[in-house]
Amino acid sequence: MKNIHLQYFAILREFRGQNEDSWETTAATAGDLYEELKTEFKFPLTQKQIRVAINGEFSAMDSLLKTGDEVVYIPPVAGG
Amino acid sequence: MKNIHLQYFAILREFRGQNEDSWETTAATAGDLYEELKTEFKFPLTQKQIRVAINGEFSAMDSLLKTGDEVVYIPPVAGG
Amino acid sequence: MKANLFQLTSQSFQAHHFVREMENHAAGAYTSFEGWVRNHNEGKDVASLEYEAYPDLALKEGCRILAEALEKFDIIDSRCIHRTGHLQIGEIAVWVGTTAKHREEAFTACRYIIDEVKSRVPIWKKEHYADGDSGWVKCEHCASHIHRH
Amino acid sequence: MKANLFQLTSQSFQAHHFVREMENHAAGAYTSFEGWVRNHNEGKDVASLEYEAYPDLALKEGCRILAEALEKFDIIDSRCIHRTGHLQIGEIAVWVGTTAKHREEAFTACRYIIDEVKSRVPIWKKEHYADGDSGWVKCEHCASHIHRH
Repeated sequence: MKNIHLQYFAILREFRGQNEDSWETTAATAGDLYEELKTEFKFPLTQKQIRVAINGEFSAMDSLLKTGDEVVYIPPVAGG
Repeated sequence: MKNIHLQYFAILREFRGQNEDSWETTAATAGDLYEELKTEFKFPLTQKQIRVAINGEFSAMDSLLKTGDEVVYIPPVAGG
Repeated sequence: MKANLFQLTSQSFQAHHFVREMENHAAGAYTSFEGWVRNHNEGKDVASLEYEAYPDLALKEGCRILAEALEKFDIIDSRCIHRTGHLQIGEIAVWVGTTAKHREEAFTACRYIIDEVKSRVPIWKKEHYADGDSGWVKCEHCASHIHRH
Repeated sequence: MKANLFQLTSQSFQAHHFVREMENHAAGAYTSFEGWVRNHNEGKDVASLEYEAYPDLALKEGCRILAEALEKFDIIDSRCIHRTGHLQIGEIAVWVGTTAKHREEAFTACRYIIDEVKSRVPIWKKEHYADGDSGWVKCEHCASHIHRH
């Protein structure tokens, strides 16, 4: 079991109903964890539609997670 | 003989030493008149380097002149 | 050291305060882009907008884009400010300014920066429509789900 | 009717007063270009600049360029102000502003306008160099003659 700190933004924040989570998981990768959360909170975006940031940097979906990681899933951006 | 009103700008004004002239000429075209002035005032530009405006509009160098025309020879522009 | 050249702000702003900071006697060209909040988008009447940012990564990625522009183009300076929070029609959502010796490079860099900012910086836009509906831009197919919340 | 969209002014100006006049709730993009007086050109130190215009034709030709931009590009508005007289380093020599629904067209139109203004509008620039020399820009080969006057 590892503990992951999650922050949620935009549509994922709305679906989650809060800004952050301290989440206990056995998921190996960022992608695995996303699938777990997607099922739990019915996130409307597939892994292909999003990116992930780990500890403040864009990262690959198959990055391995470790306890204490800060993870943010990034819906399609639309600045400007 | 026709009387042409001339205005001078930029380098041609400097060579002429004044802003305008009321000029008596037998020149048939704008180009002919330019050659006359070029010889008189030692203008450093050839006809190919300039444009001409007659009565406030760009015109062809072979435009025929008539008494009362307002003529401006236009050195290479450099706005902005 | 370039960390403050890309900024997020929750306050309404005018660009000319920032332009003054870019004054440089070697600069012959200044080019700017401003994104203004429009009253419509894709056929819908927009009443207001909300921008939400992931601040840490938005600032990092924004600064990276400005650094790329400095490296790719012969410019003197470039800056970008992006709004967050609730914006009314007509407000400035984003400003990009570039200075260069010559206009060609200033234009190209300015265009590069706004294109990259829009596609890479983690900022999201929610449109509030005149009919009371709302939706996250670039997330149209999720719209049917949003209404449950 | 569009006659005041291209202006000549002998007074120092800041662009933001003119930008405010372009406010339009259908506009999502504002792009601007400003030409600033640089302290050097082609290897020479410039102390100041003089712009001389043939006002009647400059206004006509400037307005024609803005009208062409409105016809060629999907923009909402475009304006241009050009200085005349003696300018110091850092002053704005020319400002072009365009608004459009989308940025692509705003950028393209802004670039079109400044390129055309520089090549077609009867305005001339004399550079005064730090060494006391001076010369009309785009008239380099006449330079040897200028000094006699």
